Amino acid sequence: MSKSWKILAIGILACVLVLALTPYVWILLTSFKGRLDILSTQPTWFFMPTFANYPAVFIDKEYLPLVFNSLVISLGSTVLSILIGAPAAYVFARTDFAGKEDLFFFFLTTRMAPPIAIAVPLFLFFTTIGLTDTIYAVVIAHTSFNLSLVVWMMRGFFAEIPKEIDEAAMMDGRSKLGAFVRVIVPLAAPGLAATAVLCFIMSWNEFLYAFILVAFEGRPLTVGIPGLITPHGTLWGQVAAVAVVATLPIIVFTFLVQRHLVRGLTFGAVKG
Amino acid sequence: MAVSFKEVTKRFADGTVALDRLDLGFDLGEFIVLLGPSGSGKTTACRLLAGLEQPSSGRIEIEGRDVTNVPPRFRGIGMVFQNYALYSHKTVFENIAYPLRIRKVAAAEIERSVKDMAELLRIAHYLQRKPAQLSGGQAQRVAVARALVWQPAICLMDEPLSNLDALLRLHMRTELNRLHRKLDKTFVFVTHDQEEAMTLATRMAVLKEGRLVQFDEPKTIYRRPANRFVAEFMGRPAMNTIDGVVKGGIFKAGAVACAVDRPDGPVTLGIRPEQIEFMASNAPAAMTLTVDVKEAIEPDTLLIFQNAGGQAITLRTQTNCDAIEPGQPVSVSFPKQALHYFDAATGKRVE
Amino acid sequence: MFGDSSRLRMLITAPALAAFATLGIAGQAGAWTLEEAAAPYKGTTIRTIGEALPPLEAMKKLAPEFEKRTGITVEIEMYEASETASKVMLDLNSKRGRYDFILQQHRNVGKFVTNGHVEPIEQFMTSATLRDPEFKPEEQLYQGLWKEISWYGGKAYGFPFTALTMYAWYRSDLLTDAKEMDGFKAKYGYDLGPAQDWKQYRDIAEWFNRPDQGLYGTALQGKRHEALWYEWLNFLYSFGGDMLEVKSGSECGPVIVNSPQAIAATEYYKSLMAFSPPDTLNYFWDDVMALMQQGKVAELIMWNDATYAVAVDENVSTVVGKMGFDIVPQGEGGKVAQVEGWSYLIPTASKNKEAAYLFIQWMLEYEQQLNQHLNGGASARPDVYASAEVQKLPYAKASMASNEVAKPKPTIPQASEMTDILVRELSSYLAGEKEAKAALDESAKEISALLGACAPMKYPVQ
Amino acid sequence: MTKGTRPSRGQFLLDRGASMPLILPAALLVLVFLVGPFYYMVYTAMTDLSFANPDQKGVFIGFDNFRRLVREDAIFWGSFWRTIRFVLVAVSIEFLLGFALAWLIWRYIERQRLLTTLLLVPMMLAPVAVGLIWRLLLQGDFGMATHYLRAVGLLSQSSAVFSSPGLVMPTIIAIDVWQWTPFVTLIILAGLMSLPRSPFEAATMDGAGPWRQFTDILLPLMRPIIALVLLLRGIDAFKEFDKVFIMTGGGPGTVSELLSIYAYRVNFKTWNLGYGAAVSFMVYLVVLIMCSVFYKAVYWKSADQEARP
Repeated sequence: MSKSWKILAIGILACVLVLALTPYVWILLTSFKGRLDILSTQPTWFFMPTFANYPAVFIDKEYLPLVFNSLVISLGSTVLSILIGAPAAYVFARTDFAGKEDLFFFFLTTRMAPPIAIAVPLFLFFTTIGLTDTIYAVVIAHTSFNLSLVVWMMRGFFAEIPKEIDEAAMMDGRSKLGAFVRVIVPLAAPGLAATAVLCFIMSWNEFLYAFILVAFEGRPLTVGIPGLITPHGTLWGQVAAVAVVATLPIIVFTFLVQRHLVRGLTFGAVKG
Repeated sequence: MAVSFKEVTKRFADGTVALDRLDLGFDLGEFIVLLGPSGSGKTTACRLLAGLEQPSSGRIEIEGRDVTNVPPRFRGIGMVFQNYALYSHKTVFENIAYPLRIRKVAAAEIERSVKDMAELLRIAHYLQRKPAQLSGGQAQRVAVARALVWQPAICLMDEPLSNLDALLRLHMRTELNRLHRKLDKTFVFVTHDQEEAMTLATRMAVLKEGRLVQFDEPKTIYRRPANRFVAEFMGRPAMNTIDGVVKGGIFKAGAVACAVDRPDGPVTLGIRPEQIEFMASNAPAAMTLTVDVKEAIEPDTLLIFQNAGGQAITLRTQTNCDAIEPGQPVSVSFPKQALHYFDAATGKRVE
Repeated sequence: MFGDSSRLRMLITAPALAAFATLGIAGQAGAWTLEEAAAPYKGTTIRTIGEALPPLEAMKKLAPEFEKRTGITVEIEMYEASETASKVMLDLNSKRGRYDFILQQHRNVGKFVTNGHVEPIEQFMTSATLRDPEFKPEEQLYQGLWKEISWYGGKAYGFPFTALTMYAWYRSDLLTDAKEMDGFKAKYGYDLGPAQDWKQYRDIAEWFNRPDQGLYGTALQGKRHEALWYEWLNFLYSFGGDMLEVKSGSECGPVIVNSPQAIAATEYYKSLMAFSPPDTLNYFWDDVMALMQQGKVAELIMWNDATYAVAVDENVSTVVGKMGFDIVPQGEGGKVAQVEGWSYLIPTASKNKEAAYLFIQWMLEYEQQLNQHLNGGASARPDVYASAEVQKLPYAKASMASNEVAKPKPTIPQASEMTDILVRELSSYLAGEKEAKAALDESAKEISALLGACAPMKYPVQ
Repeated sequence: MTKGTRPSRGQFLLDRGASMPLILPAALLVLVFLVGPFYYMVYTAMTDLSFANPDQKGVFIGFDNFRRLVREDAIFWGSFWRTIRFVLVAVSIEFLLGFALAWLIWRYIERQRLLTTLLLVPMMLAPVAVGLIWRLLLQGDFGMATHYLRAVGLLSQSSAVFSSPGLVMPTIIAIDVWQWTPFVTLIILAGLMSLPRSPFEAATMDGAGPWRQFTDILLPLMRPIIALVLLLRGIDAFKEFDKVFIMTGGGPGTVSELLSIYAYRVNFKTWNLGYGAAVSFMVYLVVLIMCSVFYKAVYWKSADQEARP
């Protein structure tokens, strides 16, 4: 491989990176712009930053609790998805039983139904059992659609751990369940973290179920964003501020577990 | 009997029968080796004893207690796995201490037991390392230490040496022998390596296709193989078995002809390579065979003869064979006291 | 206000109104007070939902006063318009009764009433304990407006929350600029001024359309969005067209959306695209308002409730003091305007209907109405418009004039489906996918099929 | 000597038959909250249920909705084929571009972690936010992207992206490519990194050039992962909704009305739930067929092998 090819490759990748990130950088800049700077025909890259957008939306418009709501919903559904999904994934990774692969495929198909189709029936169902407008409803909804993701990813992570580790733990005095909880789960921790982060992101970014199932006071950030598009003008600065706040934690999380994230998604297709 | 398998059968979901009505019993303090080629059911027997698998039928008892359906952790058995199965996220110390921690042993006691065990297995220097930083031999010792640290009555080892290189294997073999003598525990050791089996076992069980073929002391198994399978399995190289016919006290098969104490009829003759003797060509018991291949494994030499009917006969000797070349005829004899006889149809040993 | 038809309906409903009035007077005997009426509901919480608009924000600021007097807590949920509609539909259809009253566009009333989702208001107005004798909607509200947006099938279901309307906005500074006036007269042969008819409107748009100077003649809300439909209605009505040939919004009748007038209006509407900025097919109200705030548009037709942010608020607008407002230009249909009413409605599933009624009644008092109006609402009380403060607003005149001539819109259950069809077809036409006639013919066909036997096509399509 | 004690019944449960209790909660949750509503949807699709029209109370009408949908609904078919085209074009471009980028990173970049993390940013943004970001960037008057597109002559001064019917779908595809190519890149990269060396060395010894090595060895080895990435992207692209809805609402006209947007309109604008369920079901059906074909053809086998080490 010659040096000049390498430089060319780095050049191309740098361009791609710039293209990939510019929109986000622009939103970041926009969140510090006043309305006139935002609406100026000539794109302004340098300007007098204003910090007014953040307090305007988070304090005056009372969007701060929405960050909290987003956190509660996402954390809740992530914990629940992992608690319920990981054991199932473990069974898929370890036990052979009739129709296993069909059941596995069935779990995957649950991702295929368009949310729009499920949303209204789900709303009516939750209303019947009296859970609409509570945070439980959306946590459960997010959990059920995240399950397929957990089962998919964690099956791979568990299959990677030799079966003998479970058995060693059992010989050392653990029960079957104990071996899973005390030994396998800690061993799969990086994969578990990556899966959890992806669940968190899915839930954090989700709009439709959150909109339909959660009450006004419990609505998360995504549901709050359209509220800034008003007949008297879209408050772009505030939209940008919300977008920035809504994405920063995700970027940080992603950075932390990036390697396992990609590995987890490719399990089953890639060996090792 | 400390441990006994009673009519134990294991049938897997796909229909394969891994163990077929196994009956086996042994005492505490023994070093039992389960020996057999792959697919013989030896590992299954070991896992059934561990409780990692449930038998399809039959009973397993430990000290008279039926443990057939008892989970592993209530059986008082330690186990060493072929791939060590160390907990990669824990230090060596924690790996070894783990069974004690589960049993809620006091911290000071854990410290002492782990130290002792590490001392015994010569891994005291590595206690703070992670498994990834250990060599194969070290990892193996950690696995053994973990299996033994909580003083189980029985310690199972499933082909524990097969992932080690040849030298280390020899070394570990000696270590295990030493350990067994010192700890006075029951060891159950699974291997397909007859040499390991011979050196370690107080008694060994030879399995074939899920059935117990012979269970006895190593020297008995070597000296009096219960059937043709055991005979062909044991020894390096394995025993020569020659199908032939006895007529008037003389066994004949191709170029082979020797005096036997057998009635007339077909029989399989067995003789260990090292027990074939060179003989002057004019001696009465001598037969002449043609050398096909010569293999020098100093200080020994293997001479492989091709007998009529395609059966090879191997001779092992310490005599200097420099002068012998392939294609050359050699005169040998089968001493009568070295001969084994097996039923031509069933392969069973006949006296 | 609605000509003969509304007078006719006045006659029909007069006896009912008289009955209300009588009962109201009867209840007056024991000096009614809000505190007393609200006493049984002290400590309850009533909840409502509406689009995040200035009048709702104003209501949110007023509510604590009511809470202080009655001990009834008012919770207000504010969403984006279509989010509001979805939330309300789900709540009503699940009959869970989260909302004690709702604020909805009048074209949804039919849908709610025919499905039994909202309570007739009569029961509360005839209750001596609830009805404030001072509250006389039959006198204090614009009768036509009230009936159009809060009644259905001869029954009242609520009261107007706000009556939005659209009128023409223009840059008075440009229209009075001497140089422009001279140039305009030289080219078009008449004096430059606020457009009175559609020819003038187009001439002005053409005259001021100077993209190289960052100024456009007009700005159309051409995105595939309800905004397009609302804007188009101004043209349709003014050209003498309509969607259905009916007297009131709650009736079903022949489809006339593909009448020659409608086609002419639609074609004229598209012709203005030439003087609208390049991205006009991506605009809805939000975008054109931003353009106005930056002084990039000479004239357009826009909502009254956006006026404050453009004509008054110097923090966000560069054209404060440079704006003029007038009723939309006249065509074959004469002076018309399209009014968009939001009503207070009480769901049948609500558990606190009485408390909700008390709050609505209180909100309709003069003080609250005035406050709301000054903060961007549009009251249904004529006396509010008479106040000096309201008169001072630059758009007061245009607003009132438009209210006077507002035309009814369909409020039948299928109204939103009709809108959806029209938005799609109009957008298709603007995008050049089909001709105006083809788009409107298709609309007529679909609307007729949607409404069934009561709505034959007056201008049949093959 | 530590002796085993006798297990109690509870302990017994912990040890035996533990797999069913472990999988049951997951299966139950999915059954109750996804499959239940799904069957309700399927049932609804066979009724005339409408939240708007009081005459449509949800009477069972068999397959009438489907018949109408398939036989008479030109808009449905328009959006159906538009969606198919969108999926094919967008996913192909994402795949080719993503593969090329992954290959470049694999060959030339040693320290990948920061790069790959930054590349993940577009796909991690909330779809709602992505739609709004691009609406802002491509706004015809003050959009930053519009400005630069005009400056370099890709867009005429007198036009804007979302107002030019011919440009709308290409733009939406470009944005989808922007958002999802990095995802393809990362997955392909993971695949490339896990490739064994020996087949390539063997091929070199056999005299295969770089191109032959690519087509004869690399591509076949990458087959499962290519299938996986096409499958995941295919499903998501077919369900694409938020971005397009916020950016264009399906317009101008119907040029960007994808199936999911049509389904949304029928369900949430006109509240024609019976018919809407039929539309939704068709979306599901197409995705399911797509998946089954892929899964059976490529993934199933390798998953089976994976499960039995």
